[in-house]
Amino acid sequence: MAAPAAPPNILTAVLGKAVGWARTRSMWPASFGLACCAIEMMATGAAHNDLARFGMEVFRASPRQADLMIVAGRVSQKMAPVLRQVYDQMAEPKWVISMGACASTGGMFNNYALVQGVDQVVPVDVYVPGCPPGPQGLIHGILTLQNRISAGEYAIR
Amino acid sequence: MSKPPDSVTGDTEAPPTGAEQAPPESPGDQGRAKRRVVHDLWLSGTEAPVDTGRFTDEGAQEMLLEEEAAVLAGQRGTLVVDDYAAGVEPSTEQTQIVNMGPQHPATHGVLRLQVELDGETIRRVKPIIGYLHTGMERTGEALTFMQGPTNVTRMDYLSPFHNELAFSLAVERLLGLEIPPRAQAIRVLMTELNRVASHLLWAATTGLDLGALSMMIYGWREREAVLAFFEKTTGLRMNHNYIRPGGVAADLPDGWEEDVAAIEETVLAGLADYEGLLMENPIFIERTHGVGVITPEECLAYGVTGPLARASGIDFDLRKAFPYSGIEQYEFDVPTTEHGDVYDRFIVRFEEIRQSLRIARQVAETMPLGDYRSEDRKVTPPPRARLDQSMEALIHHFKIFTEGFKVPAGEVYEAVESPRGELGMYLVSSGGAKPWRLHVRGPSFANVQALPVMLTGSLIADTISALASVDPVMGDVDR
Amino acid sequence: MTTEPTEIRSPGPPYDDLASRFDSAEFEVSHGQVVVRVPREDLVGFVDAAKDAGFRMFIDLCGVDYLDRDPRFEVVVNLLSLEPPRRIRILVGVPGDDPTAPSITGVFPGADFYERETFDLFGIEFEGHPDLTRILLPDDWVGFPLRKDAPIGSVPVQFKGSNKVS
Amino acid sequence: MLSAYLPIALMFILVVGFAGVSMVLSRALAPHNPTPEKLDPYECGIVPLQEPVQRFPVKFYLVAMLFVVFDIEIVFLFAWAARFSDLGWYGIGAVGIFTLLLVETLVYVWKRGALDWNVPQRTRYRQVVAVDMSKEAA
Repeated sequence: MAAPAAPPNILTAVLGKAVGWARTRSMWPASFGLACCAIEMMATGAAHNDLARFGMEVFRASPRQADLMIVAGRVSQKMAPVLRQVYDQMAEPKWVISMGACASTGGMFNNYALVQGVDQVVPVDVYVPGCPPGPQGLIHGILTLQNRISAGEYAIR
Repeated sequence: MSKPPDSVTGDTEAPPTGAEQAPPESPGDQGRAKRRVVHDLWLSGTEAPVDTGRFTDEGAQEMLLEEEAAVLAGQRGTLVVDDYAAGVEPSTEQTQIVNMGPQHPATHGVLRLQVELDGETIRRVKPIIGYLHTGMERTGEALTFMQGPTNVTRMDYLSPFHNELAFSLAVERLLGLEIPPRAQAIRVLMTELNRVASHLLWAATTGLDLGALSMMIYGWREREAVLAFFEKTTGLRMNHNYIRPGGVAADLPDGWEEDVAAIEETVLAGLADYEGLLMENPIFIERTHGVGVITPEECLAYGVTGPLARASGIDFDLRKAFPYSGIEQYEFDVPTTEHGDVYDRFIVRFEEIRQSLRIARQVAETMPLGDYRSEDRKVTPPPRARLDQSMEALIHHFKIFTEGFKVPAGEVYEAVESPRGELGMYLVSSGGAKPWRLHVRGPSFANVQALPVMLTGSLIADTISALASVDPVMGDVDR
Repeated sequence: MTTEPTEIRSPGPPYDDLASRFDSAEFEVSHGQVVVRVPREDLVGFVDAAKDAGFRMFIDLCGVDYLDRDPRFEVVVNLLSLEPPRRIRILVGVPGDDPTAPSITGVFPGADFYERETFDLFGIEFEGHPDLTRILLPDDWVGFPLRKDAPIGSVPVQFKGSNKVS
Repeated sequence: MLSAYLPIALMFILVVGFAGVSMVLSRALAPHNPTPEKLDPYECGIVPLQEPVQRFPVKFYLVAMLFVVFDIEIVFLFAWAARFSDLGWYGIGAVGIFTLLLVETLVYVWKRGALDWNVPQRTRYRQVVAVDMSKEAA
């Protein structure tokens, strides 16, 4: 992981805030649409309730150019290593939103096939509840993440 | 080609896949050990607990450089000999095997296509699926019949109503339950509007794949109108759990006729825009004519149904052949075209949107009055108000929601025409409150299997449009 | 619209013709649908005859585990004839100790994925299948999850008394 | 005479300056953490097992060369376009001969078939159209 941030001091406080602010203004999500939540993620990206207001309307397919991974849908045992590989190939600073009940806790499918909670594979920053969470729910999750980043909580990434 | 699984561990020894075989412990063994362990949580910001990234190799399921003739024919899609299968002559160039893998913008979900490329042209294709396998058929056996629709509706997440309808029809046929006409009409209305919403999403994402970005914005704009009506009626935009064995969960909200009329007006206006935008556009025509062709014989052999089969000239629609839920009283026609390429699939699906809207209008005009679920209180819970008046209603309510209603033993196969083809439910009941076996025949499962037929010999750009025109929904494929 | 050759060879509806040619097949009607129970050896022959008799579209093939019934497993094949629209469901008993069945990919190439899925989830091997490997589960998976004696594999949930899921 | 070159020099400094500053700033501020997974080629999430093939079919190099030929042609046209009005007919004559030569190479290349990516799949469609797709052909 990135080197731990220096303790906040008067000299870099403003720079830290500026960096935190800059990082949230245009976070490009890596399109990791898996199941039903992916449909709601696309609906959030489309015209009606628009992600372009936060500078996030372009879903980068390749992890190299993505800052935020929205795990939208149920993660099966076969998909977990792929998810981990894509997460590893993303450049720091990177964040993860676990969208929906299936991604956060395995949801209603407590059986052999699903990874019960994607936080066993990647570190999750914001969990969005719902099955599937509506576009408003996802946008609320994104805003929560942005506020915490610009407040400097995740600056160490 | 792959050695049969040895009887004790049932583990198929992965044949050498071009990479040097790891000494005694193949990645598969480590993978199994690592996967079954429930790892502790990885708190954000801390050191990574374990390295699971290395085990994406699927051993025997992957494509090999040299394959036997039978497997090669399957991957080249030349199994069905009909009069216009163009033979793909083996090239002398050095080819490479590339992954259009699980995380890919154009595979409409987590479908992994292994393609052997000769420059830009595709020599053979092997679809690898299972990346969204949720064990739903196993979960179906653990839930009662009452809870079944919640599990089933998450399979084909673009047409949840069709899943629920197929499940409910199968259970009702086993029960021999009569459904009041109003419930049947509501079911037809909801499934046809669901077909419109699913085709709109398909048009949006396929347009996006072909480069028509505005198509994505338009498609979703109309779809939101339909989803608003679904949310108003069922309470949810998706995964509604609205069509249940015995009828529907709630009656239509008042003023629903105006909503359906408004939907029809916006969607028809939108449809005129799409056809103006796409159908005469020379670039679009060049990108879709003669791409992803599948012939009627291949549709029959591979079990490809729905708009794909109708675009190849097979005039077959389950709503006409095996009418269900009272759909035979509405007239609509079944669009078919001849050439079976991507352009024809656009024609067929746009026409199907018009026909579904036509059915919705007829349902709105002739909606019968009466109860929206069957009177048999063994299956459908009594109205809430009755609970504190009659002891019997309380007992029925209690029994239905605790152990669920019992379905007589037997097996039945019930199919509905989903936007992607024939969605069938094979339900075996052992007389208990939970299904003994629930097999779902997903239309996309057969359509994805026919991909080698459509993609072999075409360019990569054609693959994107052909794959988008098949409209595979991975929840339907992997279940 | 796929019309067949004009003269339909079987006099009566295709079922009687099939019944006459395969005396080992027992026909029954369950819930208004024609179901045929065929011994394992005649499966490929019967499917071929059904294809000639008009059931030209392959629809579905799946496995069922009846656990304590004598032929423990069952392979269910679903065929469809387009014109006149008719279905037929073929049931094949497969004993538990020798879970193998003949593969019908020779007659219908569409059965390839379905047979791999049935092998993957039930462990029923199909002889003659070109590439019988797992399809839905990771390749190094041990065990066949849809068998009745396989655990559902659920993770115990934190709150008390919740892990009664079998 | 020297002052004529001042705007170009200023422009050059600005360009190099902007590029340099953005390179240095991103190098200094952004976290730099090359893990082995990041250095692997990205294959849609699959861990690559074998090295990707380096040799590409000759068609790709052919297209590259054709591009270079016609691109240089445009570069030469720039010089003529800058002084278009002064050169008058003499200029048009010279450029005309030059362009005619290149059009001749374009026709030659087109006839030899270097431009079409012979796609067998499309022949299948022509057969479909040629065969009278009436009902009994299905």
